[in-house]
Amino acid sequence: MELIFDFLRQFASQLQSPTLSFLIGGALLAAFGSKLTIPSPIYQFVVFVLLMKIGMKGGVEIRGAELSEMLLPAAISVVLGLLIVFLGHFIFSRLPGINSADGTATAGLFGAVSASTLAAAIVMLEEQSMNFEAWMPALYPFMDIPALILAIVLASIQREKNKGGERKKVHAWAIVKESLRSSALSAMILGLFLGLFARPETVLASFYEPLFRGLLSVLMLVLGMEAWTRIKELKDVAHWFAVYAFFGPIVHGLIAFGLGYLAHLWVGFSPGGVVLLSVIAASNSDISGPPTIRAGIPWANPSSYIGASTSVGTPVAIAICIPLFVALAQVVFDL
Amino acid sequence: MELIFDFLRQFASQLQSPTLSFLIGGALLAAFGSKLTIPSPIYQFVVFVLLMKIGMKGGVEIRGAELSEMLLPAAISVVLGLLIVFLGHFIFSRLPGINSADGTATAGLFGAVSASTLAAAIVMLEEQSMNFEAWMPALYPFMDIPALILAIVLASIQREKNKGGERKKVHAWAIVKESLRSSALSAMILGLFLGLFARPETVLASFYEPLFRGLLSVLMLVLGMEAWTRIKELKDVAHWFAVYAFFGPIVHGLIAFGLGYLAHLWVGFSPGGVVLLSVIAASNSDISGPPTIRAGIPWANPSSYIGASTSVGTPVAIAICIPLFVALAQVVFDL
Amino acid sequence: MELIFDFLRQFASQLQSPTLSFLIGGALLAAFGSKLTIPSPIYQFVVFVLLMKIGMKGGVEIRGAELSEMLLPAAISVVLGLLIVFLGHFIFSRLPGINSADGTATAGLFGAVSASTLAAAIVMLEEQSMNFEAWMPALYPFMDIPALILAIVLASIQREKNKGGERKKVHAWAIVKESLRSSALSAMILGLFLGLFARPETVLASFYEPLFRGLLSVLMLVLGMEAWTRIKELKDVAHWFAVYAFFGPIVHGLIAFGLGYLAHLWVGFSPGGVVLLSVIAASNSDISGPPTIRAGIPWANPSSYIGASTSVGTPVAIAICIPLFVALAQVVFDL
Amino acid sequence: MFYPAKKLVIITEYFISEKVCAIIESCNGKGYTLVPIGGKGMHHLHSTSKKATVIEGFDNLKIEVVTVDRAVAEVIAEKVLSECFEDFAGVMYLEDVEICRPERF
Amino acid sequence: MFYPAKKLVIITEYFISEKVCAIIESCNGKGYTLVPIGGKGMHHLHSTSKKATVIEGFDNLKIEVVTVDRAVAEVIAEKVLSECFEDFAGVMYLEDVEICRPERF
Amino acid sequence: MFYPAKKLVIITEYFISEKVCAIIESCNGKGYTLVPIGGKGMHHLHSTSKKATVIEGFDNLKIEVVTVDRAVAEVIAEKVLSECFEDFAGVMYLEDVEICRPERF
Ligand SMILES: Nc1ncnc2c1ncn2[C@@H]1O[C@H](COP(=O)(O)O)[C@@H](O)[C@H]1O
Ligand SMILES: Nc1ncnc2c1ncn2[C@@H]1O[C@H](COP(=O)(O)O)[C@@H](O)[C@H]1O
Ligand SMILES: Nc1ncnc2c1ncn2[C@@H]1O[C@H](COP(=O)(O)O)[C@@H](O)[C@H]1O
Ligand code: NA
Ligand code: NA
Ligand code: NA
Repeated sequence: MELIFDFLRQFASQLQSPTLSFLIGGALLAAFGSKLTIPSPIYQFVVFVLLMKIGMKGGVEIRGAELSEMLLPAAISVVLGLLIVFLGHFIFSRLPGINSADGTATAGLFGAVSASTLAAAIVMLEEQSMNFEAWMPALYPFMDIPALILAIVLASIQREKNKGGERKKVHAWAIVKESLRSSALSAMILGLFLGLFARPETVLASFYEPLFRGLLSVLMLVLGMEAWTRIKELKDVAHWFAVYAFFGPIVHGLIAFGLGYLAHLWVGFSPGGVVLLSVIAASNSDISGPPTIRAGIPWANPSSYIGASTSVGTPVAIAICIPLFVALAQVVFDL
Repeated sequence: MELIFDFLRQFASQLQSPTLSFLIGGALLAAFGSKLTIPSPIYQFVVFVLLMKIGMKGGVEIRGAELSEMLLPAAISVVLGLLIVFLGHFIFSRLPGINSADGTATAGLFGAVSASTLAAAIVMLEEQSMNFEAWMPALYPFMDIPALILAIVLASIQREKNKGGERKKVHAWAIVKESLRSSALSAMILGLFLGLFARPETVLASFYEPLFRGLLSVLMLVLGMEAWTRIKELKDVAHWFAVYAFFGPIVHGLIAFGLGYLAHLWVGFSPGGVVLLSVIAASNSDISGPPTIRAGIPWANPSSYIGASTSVGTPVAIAICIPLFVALAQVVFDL
Repeated sequence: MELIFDFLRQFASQLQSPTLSFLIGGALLAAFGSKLTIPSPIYQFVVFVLLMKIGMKGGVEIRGAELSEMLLPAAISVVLGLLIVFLGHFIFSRLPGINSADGTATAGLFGAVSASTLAAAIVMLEEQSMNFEAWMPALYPFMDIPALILAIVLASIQREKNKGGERKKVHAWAIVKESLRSSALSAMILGLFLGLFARPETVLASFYEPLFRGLLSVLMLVLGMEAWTRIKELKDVAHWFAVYAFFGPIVHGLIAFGLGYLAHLWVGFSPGGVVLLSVIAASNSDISGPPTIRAGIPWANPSSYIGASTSVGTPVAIAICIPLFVALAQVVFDL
Repeated sequence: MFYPAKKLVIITEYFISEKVCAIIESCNGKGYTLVPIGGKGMHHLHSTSKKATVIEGFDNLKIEVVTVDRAVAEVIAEKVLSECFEDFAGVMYLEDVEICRPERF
Repeated sequence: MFYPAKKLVIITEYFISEKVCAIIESCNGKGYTLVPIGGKGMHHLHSTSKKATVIEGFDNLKIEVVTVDRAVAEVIAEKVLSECFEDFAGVMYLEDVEICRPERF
Repeated sequence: MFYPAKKLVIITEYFISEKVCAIIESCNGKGYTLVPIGGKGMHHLHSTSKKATVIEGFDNLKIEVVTVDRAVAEVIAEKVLSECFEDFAGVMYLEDVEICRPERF
C-alpha cells in the first residue's frame, strides 16, 4: 500500500523531471505533427558524449576499487540477460498468431540493454542522491551480449526445425565482436579505458559532466519523438507485442530487483546498485541491438521488434520502471 | 538631438557587442569568399537550443504571473502584424514595376516575426539590465500568424481579381497549424510548456542558459553570411524591395514603440517590454515564414521576398533597430 | 642525459593527458574496427570553435601589445616554412623510387602548419603554466602560406624540366587567397579580428573557452581514428614517406627551436613562444593544406602526402614533439 | 531475369515533395526513392544542403519511381505537372530500365 | 568517344551494403558509387537520414555499378539476389549507358 | 509529352566540381544536378561523407546534366576530360532519357 503510494508520489514528481518531461514533450511534438527535428549528427554526438561520460566517470572511480565485488553482479547480469530471452521466447511461442522468429527477436532486444535508459537512470539516481557502485555501468555488456547471442541461437534452431534442411551455424564470437564494436558500447568502453588508464579528469569536469544533463534532455526528446512516430509500425503487427513490451520491462526489472536484493544480503550490493541493475534489466536495446538482431535473424520482421521496443518498451522502462524501482528501494531498504 | 546622440553612442558600442560583431563578421567572411561554413545540422541545433531556452525561461518565470496583463500587448501584437502587412501591400501596389504578389509576400514576411532577432534582442536587453515581462516571448505567434495569414489572403484575392475565374479558398486554419508546427515556433512553445508544467530548472541552468550567448554568436555568423550571399538574388529584382526592407523595420518598430508606449501609460507595460515589442515588429520572419509564404503564395518570386528579408531586413532589424529602440527607451523613459 | 630523462618523464605523463590519450584512444578504436564515428558536421564545428577561440583570445590579448616584437618571429616563421620545403624537396629528390612531385607535395604539407596540433600545444602549455606571447597563433599564416606556395612552385618547375614544353605559371596570389579563405585560417583570422576590434569577452568566457578542452578531446579522437584508417594508404606508397614523416617533424622542430632560441637571446622571445614556434614548425597541415596541394600539384599522388601526414606526421608532432620541446625548454631555459 | 520497365525522375523543392509522393501513391506507383541533391537550373544555385541556410525547406530533392507500366509513369508525370509544377521549380524525365523481381513494381 | 555499357543499380539497407560491395568486387566489378537515399517500397518510409532516428543502420543506400560487360552485371545481380535479398528489402535494375574511357570499367 | 534527350553523368572530386560546373555553363548546359556520393574506383574508398574526415574537399560528387542536344553533352564531356580529368579521379557516362518541358533543357 505504502509502496504504491510512494511510487505514485515518485512517479508524479518524476513526470516533471527534465528527463521525463522531455520524453513526453518529444512524443507530444510528434503527435502534433511538429516539423522540429534533432539532426542525426547531433543525436550521434549526444550519444557519444553521454556514454563517454558514463564510461570515464566509472573508470576514474573504480581505479582504486575492489573489482572482485563485481563478480557476483556480473554473473547475475549474464543470468538475467539469458533468462529474459528464454522467458520471452517461451511466452511468444505460446501466443497465437505470432511468427516465432519475430517473438524471439523481440525477446532478444528486451534481454539486451539500452544506453539511453541507463543514462537516464544514472541522472535520476544522482538527483535522489542514491549512491551506486562505480563499476555498475560496466555490467552493461554482461547482460547485453549474452541476450543477443541467445536470441539469435534460439531463432536459428527454430528455423532449422521448421525448414528442416541445412544447418546454419551461429557465429557467437562474431556477434560479441559486432556488439563491442557498436557505437554505443565502444564509446562506453573507450571512456572506461580512458578513465582507468589516463587522467581525463580535467576534460571530464570541464566538458563531459557539465553537458551531461542537457544532452540527456535532447536524447529524451528524440526518444519521445521516435516512440510516437513508430507507433504506426506497431499497429501493423500482432497486439501481443505491445502487451509484452508494456509488462515485460516491469517483470524483468522485478526479477532483477529480487536477484539484486539477494546480492545485497550476500555481498552488500548497494541499494542504488540494485535499482540500476533492475533498470538495466528492464531496459531494451535501442541503438546497437536492432542492427545485430536484423543481421542475425534477418527473417524476422523489424516492425515487430522495433515497434515494440521504441514505442512501448523504452517509454515504460524510463517513465514507469525507473521511478518504480527507486520507490521500491526506498521502501525495501528503508531509505 | 540627444536621442540621435544617444543612438549613435549606443550603436557604436553595440557594433562591438558579440551579437553585432559576429553578424558583421559573417558578412565579411562571405564577402571575402571564405570557405568557412557552419554545417546545417549545427545551425538547426543552435536554433533549437536558443528557442527552447527562451521558451523555458519564459515558462518558468510566468508560472506565478498575472496573465491578464498579457491581454493588451497580445492584442496590440495582432494589430501590428495585420497593420504592417496592409501597409506593405498598399505601398507595393502603388510602386511601379512590382509584381503585386511579390510585394504582398514581402509584406507578409515583414509583418511576421524573426526568432533570431528576438534572441539577439533578449541578450542585448540583458546586457543593458533592462527588464521585461516574462511572457514577452509568448507574443511572437500573436503577431506572426495573423501577418502570414493576411498576406496569403490578400495575395489570393488579388490573384482572383487579375485572373478572374476560379476562387481558391485560403485555409487559414491550415496556416495556423503549419506555423505552430514549424521548427522555430514549436521549439519555443515546447519550451514554454516545459517551463510552465515541468521543473526544467536544473537543465536550464546547466545547459540551455550557459550555452545561450555562445550559440547566439554562431547564429549571428550564419545570418551575416546568408545576408551577403543572397544580395545577388536581391540585385535581380526591383530595387524597391531593398528600399522597403531598409526603412520598413524602422517604421514598423516605431509604430510598435508608439503603441507600446500607450500600453505603458494605460497598464504599466515595462520599458523593456516596449523595446522588445518594437523589435518583434521590426523583425521579419526568417526561419518559418518563407516556407509558409512559398506554399501559400507559390506564384510569388522567392528571390524578391527572401532577398529583401535576409539581405537587408534582418541586418537592419538587428544592427539598427535594436540599438535605436534601446536608445529611444532610455530617452523616453528617462532610464 | 637529463634531457632524455626529462623528456621521458614528460612523455609518460603526457600520454595520460586528455589530449594524447584521446589521440591514442581514437587510433585504438579504428584498429579494433569500432563503428563509432564523429559525424562530419560535428568535426567541422569543433574546428571552428577551437580556431575562433585561439583567434579571439589572441586578438583580445594583443590589443595593447607592442606588435613590433612580432617582426622577428614572423620573419623566422617565413624562413622556416621555406627552409622545410627546400629541405624536403632536396631529400626526396635524392631518395630512390620516389616520384619527385609526390616528394615535393609532402614537403609542402610538412612546411605548412596544422591547426589541430597548434590547439593541442596551446592546451599543453597552459597545463604546464608556460606563458607565451599573445600574438603567437598569428604566426600560423606566415609559415603556412610560403611553404605551400614554394612547394607548388618547385613541383611546377620540376614538371617543366621533365616534360619540357609549355610553361604553366604558378599563381602565387591565388594560393594566398585560397589559403586565407580555407575554413581553418579564416576562422582563426575572423577570431583575431573580433578579438582586436570588438568586445567578445563575454562570449569567449561563457562559451568558447569552457568548451575548448572538451572539443579538443573530440578532435584528437578524430585525428587518432584517421591516422589508423589511412595507414593502409601509406602502405601502398614508398616507405621513405613514412621515414620522412617520422623524423621530419622532430628535425623541423629542432631547427625552429634553435632559431627561436636566438630570438630569445636577441629580443627576449619567451620560452613558451620558442616551444610553440617549434611545434608549429614540427606540425604538418591537415585541414587546409591538402586541398591546396591537390589543386596546385594535381599530378602528385594524394595517398603519399596524405598518408604520410595524417598517419605518421600528425601523431608524431602531437605525441612526441610537444612533450619533447616542453622538456627541452625546461632544460634549456632552466624552468 | 530482367524485365523492361520505366523510371520516372522528378526533381523538385523539398516542401512540395510530400504532395508529389502522395500523387505517386494515388496513381499506383509501388514505391519511390528520395535522393537529396543540390543543383542549378533556371533559378538560383541550390547547395547540397550540408551548409547552413537560414531558410528551411528550399532544398531540392530527386524522386525516382520505377514502374513496369509506362502508362503509370505518364499519369504521374501529368498530375505532377498540372498540380505541382505550375508555380514551382522542377524537372522531370523518364528512363528505360530493366528490373529484377517485377512483381514488386 | 562513348562506348556502350551497363549500369546496375541496387537499393538496399545500409548494414548489408558491405556484403553487396564485397560481392561486386568478387565478381570483377571495377568500382561502385554509393548514394545515401530515403524512400518507400513494400516496407515503411525511410527518411533521407538527416533526421535523428534512434536506431542506426536501417537507412537505405543506392549502389551503382557501371560495367562494360552485361554478364558481369548479371552475375552480380544473381548473387545479390540469392545471398542478400532473400530476407532483406531491396530493389535492383539495369540501365543502358555509354561510357568514356572504357578501360576503367 | 516526352521528348528524347541525353543525360551526362560526371563523377568527380568535390574541389574540381566548380570547374566542371563552369564548363557546363560555358557549353550551354541549361542546368545541372549535384548528388553527394561515396564510392570506390581505381583509388581508395570514399565514404559518403557523413563521417568526419580530417581532410576536406576529397569527397566525391555526381553531377548530372540533362540536355536535348547530344552534341552539347559531347562537348562538355570532351572539355571535362581534357581540362579536369587528366590528373583527377573521375568517371563519365551518358544515358538516354525522355524529358517533359523540353524548352527548359
Ligand atoms: N538541365 C538540367 N540538367 C540536370 N538537372 C537540372 C537541369 N535543369 C534543372 N535541373 C535540376 O532541377 C532543379 C530545379 O530547376 P529549375 O526549376 O530550372 O531551377 C535544379 O536545381 C537542378 O537540380
Ligand atoms: N517502385 C519503386 N521505385 C523506386 N524505388 C523503389 C521502388 N520500390 C522500392 N524502392 C526503393 O527500395 C527501397 C526498399 O524497398 P522495399 O524493399 O520494397 O521496402 C525503398 O525504400 C525505396 O527506396
Ligand atoms: N565501375 C564503376 N561504377 C560506378 N561508379 C564508379 C565506377 N568506377 C568508379 N566509380 C566512381 O567514381 C569515383 C572515382 O573513381 P576512380 O577515379 O576510379 O577512383 C569512385 O569513387 C566511384 O564513386
Ligand atoms: Na534488458
Ligand atoms: Na515583424
Ligand atoms: Na610545419
